[in-house]
Amino acid sequence: METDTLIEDMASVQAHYRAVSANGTVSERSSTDEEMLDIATDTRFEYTDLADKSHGSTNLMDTLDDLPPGIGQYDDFHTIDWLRDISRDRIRHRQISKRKQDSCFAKVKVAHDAWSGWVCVLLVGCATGAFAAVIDVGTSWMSDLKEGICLEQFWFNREQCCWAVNDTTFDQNACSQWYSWSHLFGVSESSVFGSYMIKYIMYVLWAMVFATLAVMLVRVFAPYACGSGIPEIKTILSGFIIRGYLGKWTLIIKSVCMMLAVSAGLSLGKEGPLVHVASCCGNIFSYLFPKYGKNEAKKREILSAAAAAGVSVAFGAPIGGVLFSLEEVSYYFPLKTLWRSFFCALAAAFVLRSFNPFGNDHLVMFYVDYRNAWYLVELIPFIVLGVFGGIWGAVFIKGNIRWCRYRKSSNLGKFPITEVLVVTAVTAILAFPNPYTSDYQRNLTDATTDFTSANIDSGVTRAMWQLALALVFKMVITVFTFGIKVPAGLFIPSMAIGAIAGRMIGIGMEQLAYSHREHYLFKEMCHSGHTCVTPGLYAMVGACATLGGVTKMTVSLVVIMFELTGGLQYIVPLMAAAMTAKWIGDAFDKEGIYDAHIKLNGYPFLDSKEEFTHTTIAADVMRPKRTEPPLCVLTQDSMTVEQIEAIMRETDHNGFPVIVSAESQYLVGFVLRRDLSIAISSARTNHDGIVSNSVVYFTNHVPVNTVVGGPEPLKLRKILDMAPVTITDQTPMETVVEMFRKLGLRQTLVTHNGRLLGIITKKDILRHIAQLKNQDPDSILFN
Amino acid sequence: METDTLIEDMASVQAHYRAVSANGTVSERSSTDEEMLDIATDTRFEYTDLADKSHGSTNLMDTLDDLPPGIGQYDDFHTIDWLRDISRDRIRHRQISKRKQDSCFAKVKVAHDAWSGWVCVLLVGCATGAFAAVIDVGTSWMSDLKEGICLEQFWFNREQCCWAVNDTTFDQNACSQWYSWSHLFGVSESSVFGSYMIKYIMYVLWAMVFATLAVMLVRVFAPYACGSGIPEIKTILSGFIIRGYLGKWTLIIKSVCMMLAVSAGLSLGKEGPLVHVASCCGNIFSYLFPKYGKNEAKKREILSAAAAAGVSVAFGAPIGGVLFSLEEVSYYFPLKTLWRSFFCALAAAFVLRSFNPFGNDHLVMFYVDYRNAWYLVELIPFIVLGVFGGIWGAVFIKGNIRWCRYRKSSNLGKFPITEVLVVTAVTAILAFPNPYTSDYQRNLTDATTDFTSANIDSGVTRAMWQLALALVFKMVITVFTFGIKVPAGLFIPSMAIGAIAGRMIGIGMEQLAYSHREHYLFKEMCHSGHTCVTPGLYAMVGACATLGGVTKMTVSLVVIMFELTGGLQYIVPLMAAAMTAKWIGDAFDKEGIYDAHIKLNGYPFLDSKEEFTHTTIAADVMRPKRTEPPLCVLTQDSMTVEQIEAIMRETDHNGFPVIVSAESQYLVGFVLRRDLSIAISSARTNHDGIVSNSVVYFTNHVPVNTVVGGPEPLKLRKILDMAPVTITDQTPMETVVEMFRKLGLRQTLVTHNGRLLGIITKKDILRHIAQLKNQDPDSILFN
Amino acid sequence: QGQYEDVRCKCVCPSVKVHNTTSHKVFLKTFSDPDLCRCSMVVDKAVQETEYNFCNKCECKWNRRNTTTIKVVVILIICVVSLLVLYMLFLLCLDPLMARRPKTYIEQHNEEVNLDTQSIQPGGMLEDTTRPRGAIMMRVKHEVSRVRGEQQKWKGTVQEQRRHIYDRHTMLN
Amino acid sequence: QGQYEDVRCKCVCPSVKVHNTTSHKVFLKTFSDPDLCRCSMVVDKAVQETEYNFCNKCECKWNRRNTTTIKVVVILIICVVSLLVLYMLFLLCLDPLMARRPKTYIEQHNEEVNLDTQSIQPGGMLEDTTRPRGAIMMRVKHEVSRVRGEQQKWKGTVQEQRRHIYDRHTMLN
Repeated sequence: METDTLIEDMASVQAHYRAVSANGTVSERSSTDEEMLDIATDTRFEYTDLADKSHGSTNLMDTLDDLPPGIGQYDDFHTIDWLRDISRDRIRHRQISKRKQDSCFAKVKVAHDAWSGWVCVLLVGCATGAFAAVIDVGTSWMSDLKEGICLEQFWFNREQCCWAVNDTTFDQNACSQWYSWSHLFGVSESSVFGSYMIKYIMYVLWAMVFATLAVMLVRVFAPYACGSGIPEIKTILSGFIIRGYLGKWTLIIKSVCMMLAVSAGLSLGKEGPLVHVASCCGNIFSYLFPKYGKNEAKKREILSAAAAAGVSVAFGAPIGGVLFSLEEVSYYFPLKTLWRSFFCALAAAFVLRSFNPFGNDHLVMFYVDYRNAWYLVELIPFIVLGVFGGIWGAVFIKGNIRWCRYRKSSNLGKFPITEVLVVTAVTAILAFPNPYTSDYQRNLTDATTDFTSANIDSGVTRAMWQLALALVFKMVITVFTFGIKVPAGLFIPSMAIGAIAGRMIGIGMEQLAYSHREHYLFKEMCHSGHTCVTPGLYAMVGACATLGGVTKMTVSLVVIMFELTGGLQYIVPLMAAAMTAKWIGDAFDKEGIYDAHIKLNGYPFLDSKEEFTHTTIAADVMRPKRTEPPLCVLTQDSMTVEQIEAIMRETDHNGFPVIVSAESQYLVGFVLRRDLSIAISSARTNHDGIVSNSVVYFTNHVPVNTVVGGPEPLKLRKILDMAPVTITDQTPMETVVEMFRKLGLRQTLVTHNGRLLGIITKKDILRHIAQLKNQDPDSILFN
Repeated sequence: METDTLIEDMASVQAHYRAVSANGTVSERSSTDEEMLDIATDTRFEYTDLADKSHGSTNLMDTLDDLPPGIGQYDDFHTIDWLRDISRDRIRHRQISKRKQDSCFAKVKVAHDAWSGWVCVLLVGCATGAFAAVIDVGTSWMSDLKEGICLEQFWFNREQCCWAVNDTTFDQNACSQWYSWSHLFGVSESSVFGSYMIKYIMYVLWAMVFATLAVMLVRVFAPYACGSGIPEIKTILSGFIIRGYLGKWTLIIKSVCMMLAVSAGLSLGKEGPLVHVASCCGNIFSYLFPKYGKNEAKKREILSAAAAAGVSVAFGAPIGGVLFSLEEVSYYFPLKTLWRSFFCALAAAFVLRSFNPFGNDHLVMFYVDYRNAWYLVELIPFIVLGVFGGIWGAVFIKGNIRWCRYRKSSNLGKFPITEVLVVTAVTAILAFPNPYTSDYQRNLTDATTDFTSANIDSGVTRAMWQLALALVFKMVITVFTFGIKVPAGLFIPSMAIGAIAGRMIGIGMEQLAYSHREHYLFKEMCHSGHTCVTPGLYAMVGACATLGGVTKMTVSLVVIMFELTGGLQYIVPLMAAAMTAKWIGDAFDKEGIYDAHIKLNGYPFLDSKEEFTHTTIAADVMRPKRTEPPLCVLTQDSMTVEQIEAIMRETDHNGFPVIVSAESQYLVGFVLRRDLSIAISSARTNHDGIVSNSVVYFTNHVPVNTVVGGPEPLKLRKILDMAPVTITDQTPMETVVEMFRKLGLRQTLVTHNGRLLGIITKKDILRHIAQLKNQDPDSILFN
Repeated sequence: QGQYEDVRCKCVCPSVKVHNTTSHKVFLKTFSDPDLCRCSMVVDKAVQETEYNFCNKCECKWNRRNTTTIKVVVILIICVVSLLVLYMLFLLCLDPLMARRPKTYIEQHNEEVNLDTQSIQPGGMLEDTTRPRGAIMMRVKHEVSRVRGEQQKWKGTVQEQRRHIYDRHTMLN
Repeated sequence: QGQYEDVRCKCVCPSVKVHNTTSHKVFLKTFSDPDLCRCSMVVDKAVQETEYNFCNKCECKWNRRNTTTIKVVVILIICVVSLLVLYMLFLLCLDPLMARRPKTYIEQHNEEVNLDTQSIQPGGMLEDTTRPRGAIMMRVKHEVSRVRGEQQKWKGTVQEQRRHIYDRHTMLN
């Protein structure tokens, strides 16, 4: 009896695959196989019954609550089945709303169920905002710790230390309350060399301490916290399971180490990691709501919104965050979660702003408020910046991937801690002397200060030199930094490179315009009292171009930049640059840095934007191939428990198709390995009659005569998926790929005239695509 | 011979369904049906051949260029097959890029092909911008014509007429150069009553003239130009064909009549029609590029971008336009066209701005620039506005749909011209005495003028009265106006209603705050020198709420509003209002006005946002139902031409499944009625051997013995779709609906254990959904 | 005079004369150079001295408009509307009459159609038809029947649309 | 002194003293009332009179910050980092040693674990264990083994992650 209950429980997962066959008149008039007729006749009454039920709520699956653990869950590093999960949720939903009339408590439960999505994203948004605020404060404090300390109130960073000092003028944020290390160690400021050396040494020392802490904490507590996280989150949202990747340890360690890594002065940002942190929050809060916590497909709705919140707090750009989530990371439901993502992103930005510890009255750390106009002739340097961005993006992706591959395959990969320390030391030693690299986010905030047009003087020349050196240094070190085993974002370094390049071009243009003031091209630009050219705008455009080149983002990037500048008037320059960067970059390589890293790691990610342009058909891709042994199948009513166990021992497939019989290979359904093994083992332990030579029946009706004499039959109809997705062998692969992408399939069965020929899994498709691109198909590692 | 060529040509449409069967090892070891073995053996060598071909470009379909007309096209009011069209485009693309090496001209052709999408959307954007500029100028001129004329330079409207008059002060836009009709007719201004009456009469007269012109032009030249157009465009983008709906006559008539209708003072806007105009531009320009013009699925990519451009020029909100296109109208490719839509929207906004005839330095007609802060306590009135918007939206939808249904079914529908004239007369007569309704867009531009807080005086009281009357009048008349047979947009009237309500609440709040200045709630708000409350902001929020309630837009609406106000600081009030409006509205009815109109008209639109929550299965929906006659099928090698023709005469199905034989009903493929009739009729005319009792073969190999003696067989293998999408009868309907939505199917075949049971078409699904909602399933009119 | 110029400088200043509510005063002047658009240049000295720091509270903006565009666009619209109205009147009044007449009027009719279907045809067509040369007559007749056919087709389409919308009410309700 | 206050009024004024480039002068003052944040209130009268209309060119902004938040956040961060570092040192140095010792140290160890796995446990646990009552001992032992088991499980997970990333290089390269 208990077996039956168990099997019934399991069956309720598959609830929609009802144990009823509904035959139309067609099969009635021409059935040749006996079991066909059998089904056709005995289910006739149930069919009419069904038609009635379908109008109201059905009573079929009441046992959802007491599912045995393990059913409906997935193993680590497996792909989820979207359709199955979504229909599981639908059943759960119907079950709850059916009980609506029962009691007041049930009504509250229904309301809670309906609202839980909104409540969850609200919590996620608030948590993300809070984390971002803490990280902001901590980073700025730790960064300044490299240079000195606010002795009286040690928790202030330099700017806050001098916040309300009534000095009449200062250019550098320094005041008497801020003690630099040289000052603290008693080295007088008069000894220029001595104090410089002390500062230098302390700077490098602190950087090394922060970096060591970061890499050690990551290694000891949460190795998954390293890297950017966006490639993995893209993969997870496309329907892949990585257990622990969004756990609480990852959250804590990533938040702490992000601060440490940024404070160490490494050429990395905290935007990618913030997306990871937001996703961790999403995952953790989703466990508060069973609707989301227990259903991998539904959970991804929350994660999708959380990713939007991550970008939203990173840049203070809620709309940009939503579009980023839409364009880059969301996979299965681009539009369904739009409104909720927006709410989440806005809540996060609002919380971050409400904290507002620094007394800025804008949402963002990068807020730039330009009012100067731009002129049509300036589009030329903007497009030049776009070209630079595109080329740099391609070079960076190539270089970084090559370096990462080298790290993966060579001995370098065995010394991750040493690598981080070396990179930190080199960065700190080279960065300190140059004012444009010594300070985090200097390059962007710097973009806001305006020069008025003046002729070249020594200051400008020196600034140009420093900028050029900073550019080269940044470009080289970023290639080696991205991929070391600390939390590392890519947005800020990319933008910094673009901003430096843009500023250089901007200053060049300014000098050009100033010296040719009377030229008809520049005449309109140089009004009296204005600067001819705004180098800050060039920095902005350059940042947009390089970021576009590296990440291959398009609309979301322009919108983020548009929200940063806060005005529609610069949308044309930004778009011109982003577009040029993308086109130039695409000429080298179509994929962005995240896709390249996904490919490097061999994650099973089927890009939904890439077009499949080949004319192969399903028969070319399906397995078994011609040289391989035949497909592993089960028959519906002739195999014994022993045989099935043998098949399961010998193979490692995740599921088995069930066919009518070995003679007529017509597909009946599909059974998952996991369900099958749980069902058989529990039947063997709980049910005495089931022995090794019991016949397993996947049909609805067990012939009576076999039961007499022989061993008791095992009925497994209820774990059979009666509605596997099938295609014919002539289906073009582009249609198959489209189905996998849009329906979120895990596998599809290939038939010809109703007969089962083979199977195509997601991995097969990825291998096929890799093969068509002349890449190694074995680079696809996971299922 | 000619028959064969023709059939080959047609077959190339189906190119991917290659005439090769690839059998895996499974079928080899267990085939029982003979024809199965036949295929399995003779195609063995071709299979290996294929595997090679699949890596490079294949040479299979060279005959694409000389397709006979009619193949690949659709009839009017039919649904398109996305998968088929997209794969047609893929083949065309491969064919062009294969010839790349041949010559320099071919290379240019490849480049042109790659760029044509961008060029096309650029042209569409520019044309849309130009049309919008012309319409803007024309509308403002004609609207002012109701009141007077700029005698010296008749092409100026009132504002432009007094543009540079050095009067020291004026509140009304009036100057000595502007002649009101009473002045022109010699009635002195001193006779107040006389001049008022003259103005009144002229106002009504002009309104009647404009309305008559508009309705007559629409009726005589382009009946499709009436209405809003957005429901139809949504349907078209979801894959429906309405020939002529996006034609050049519609474009011209819609543009002209839009100006006339708005100038007539009717309670309608030009935003919806602008989307229609943009889509017409998209359709017309797509014919310049065969890639888009000849492929209905590809053409919808352009239309999707054009819709974004339409909203972009209507509000000067490019990002909002893109999101509108994404959220509301795009169907099959939400993300693919994102970047191109953005480019199109931006080009349109840029062109519109470059025209800039009126000397405004902003993109938009509705630009509002607030700088005043809002306070947390104000969220209460904002949410009240949201509730108002939600309720009003629900009431409006119900009322308007009921009125439209009455018009459809009663005698009222027989007098469309009279109806327009009556509505115009009523509107004009009632609107003129009230300053808040007499002028188009007065309500919104009015929102920018600020009062400083003052105690209630007679002016404010009178304004409140006028506003209240205007609100009631607008609310009633809009219900009756939307749906009359002139071009009519809904955005402006909705926003006007919300703005009036918002302004009233704003003024109320202001008075409240002013009279309780010292109350702790209001103390912070009433600084010296500031107004306590900004009624303009309330108007904005109110507009957002009502528009949200009526159209059920969410993110795109907030983004449009955000772009109008140009600052992130009001995003929370806007969102609070929009969200409340949507939730309140959803409590009454989930569908927006556009969906309601789609349903009213019975268009075959399968909403991609609505969730299918029932647990019915495919067997419940498929046809034939139990009581119906069996499914019309063809057999693959046993029917004669005569029999097939008889079947085609007797039925009106759009396609027929092909099965192995009447005894074993295994599915072989699907053949379209259109293809079949073309193939048979051309074979009968061009090929002497084909007579009525020729056997039609859908198989690859015709048995030799039948040819001797009997009539020549007709081989139709090549028009057979070998890869129809199939599902099993146990598939839950939510999966089926998901497949129809996401894959853009037209029909799917239902099987059980490989046997064909029935068919489900898009119409069947729509009828099923209507039935589950207890609506009349016969309301779905089109296929 | 100035009010039809393409540039202006507009200064909006608050004037406190009116009871309690601050109504705005507007000053306008025409400047081609946006740099000169300053309160001190626009507002009369006399007014400026009415109050201390009067100019500080003024907002000045320089605008440029495009009168030519307005002119062209408005005239274009008038032309299009007139043409459409004329053709509509023709279709409503003359066409039913002509349908009953014999075929002699075809040429003239064709000219009318030409105007609106915008098919490319040589301008001097009437002269052509009067010349008694067979070949040209043939060509013209061919053209005429083609255009006639197209017009008929278009009329059929519109008729069909009208049936859908006004008679059967199957669309666009 | 003022520099640790939560409000300020900041006026940025251009000063033309420096050769050619306009560097900015900044004036700060603490006001709780934002209405008082005006140039005339912040900048010294003496400075104001150096130039005609000096205040016209200044931009004044009133800011409010939250020093308590900063303080709490920074101290929190320091605590978290110190705790993590201590536990890390424990795991790296003491844990391998302890693995070789007999089981007597389990209780003490458990307390350490408790701190970080954040499982809900009554505070006075050490006292409990010292009391020689069988039932409590049992419960404690049970608890201890449970926590121990959880810690082991967590360690195993981390070990697995480490193997993926640092040894096999299959992820996060």
